[in-house]
Amino acid sequence: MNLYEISKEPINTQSVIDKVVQREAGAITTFIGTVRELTHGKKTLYLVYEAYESMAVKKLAQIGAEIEERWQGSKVAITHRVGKLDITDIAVVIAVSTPHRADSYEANRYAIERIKEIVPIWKKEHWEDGQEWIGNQLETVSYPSGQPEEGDLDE
Amino acid sequence: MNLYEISKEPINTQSVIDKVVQREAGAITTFIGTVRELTHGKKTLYLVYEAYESMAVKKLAQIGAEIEERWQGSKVAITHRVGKLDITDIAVVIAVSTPHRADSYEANRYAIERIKEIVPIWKKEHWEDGQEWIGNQLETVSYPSGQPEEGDLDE
Amino acid sequence: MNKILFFAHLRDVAGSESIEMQVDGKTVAELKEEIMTKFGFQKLDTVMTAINEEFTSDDDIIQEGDTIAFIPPVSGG
Amino acid sequence: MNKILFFAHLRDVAGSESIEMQVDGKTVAELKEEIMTKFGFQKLDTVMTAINEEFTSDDDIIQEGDTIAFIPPVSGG
Repeated sequence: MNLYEISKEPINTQSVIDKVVQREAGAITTFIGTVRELTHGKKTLYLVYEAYESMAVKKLAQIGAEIEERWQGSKVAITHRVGKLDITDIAVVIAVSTPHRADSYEANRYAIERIKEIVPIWKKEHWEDGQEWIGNQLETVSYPSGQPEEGDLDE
Repeated sequence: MNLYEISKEPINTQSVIDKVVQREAGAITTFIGTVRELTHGKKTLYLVYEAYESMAVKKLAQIGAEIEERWQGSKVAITHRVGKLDITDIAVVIAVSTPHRADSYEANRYAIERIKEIVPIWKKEHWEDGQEWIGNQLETVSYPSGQPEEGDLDE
Repeated sequence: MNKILFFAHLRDVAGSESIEMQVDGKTVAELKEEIMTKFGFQKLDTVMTAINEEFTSDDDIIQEGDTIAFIPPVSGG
Repeated sequence: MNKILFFAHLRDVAGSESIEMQVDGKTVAELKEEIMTKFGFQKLDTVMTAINEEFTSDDDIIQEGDTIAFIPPVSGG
């Protein structure tokens, strides 16, 4: 069973949840990232996600390891989709189980923020009047050290 | 489709999630409360949940309305199980969709805290050496006004 | 007539899920007092009450036909 | 020999997913410079690099056989 996956097929949320079930856990949180129709009032037709797959899987595993170290007794599974996604399709599912519920929310939130920092996956937005890789042209993010640092959050 | 349910049968997580899918949402969080084997080092054999069903459904709906007022564009569905539950069985599933992810985590967390305040559901723990309704004997919580107040959280 | 509902440990002590009593005109506090005596509940300080599925306060007056529920501290979730 | 990978808009501009080049002994910064000239990338300030699937810094030296990836700001999730 692979806890960290990049998937070309639609993600089955339940199968991600099943990976983190444990007798010691009282709480499982999931985050399901879906394709939203409107961003800043602009209508998205569909998205395409691309990944540096082998590295992305490693980085997802690193995030899981960070969580399991920081939140004791936690268990993590993450699957990220690649390819063409329509509105309401699932881009990512993060499941985290912990003994107590507060940890479960915090750890899950940490995972999505870290994905947006260090996992080599890109999305291309397709609108009626064009298309663009997100995260490049705006160039609001810069990495002078050549790599992301603690606190480089894409909010 | 009932967004707020008390269920005598095992909860299908996916069916709760399906109720909150919306084109305007970019994030869906779920909280799945499961029966944990150990609480304060004591081994639970199983739990029994009992509800004042008609009122519990109303109070779940109230929580949903509170969330939809406070977090714009959110949609909520909650199912709580009653009856006998074994270790790792699901007691409650809360699904919340929102346009943006931060709201989705916060609103979901709010829901579980409110459930623990105002929804008439009780659990009876069964151990090897006895059984007890939780929330009564300890009497650490008291409601002088006859009803829960803002901030009466069962952490 | 009024219906009075018990849950969780109160149900165990009362030995019944519900009883019928004529209590209209009484306050919730008065009913609590009466119920404590009748069933030997030790303490109802931590117990909430609902009239017709809505939380109520001790000085609310019970009407004919109301259903009153005694609600111990909840432990769902 | 070394393999160099491009992603997202860099792939579009380069017109290729990957190229083979002999760049061992060079620093990542030197490779960046060379690649910018070769492919006409306007700016690589915001682009991270990875050697063998691990983030690296501009002054790291490339070894024979290393795979180097140019990684634009990510936008997964």
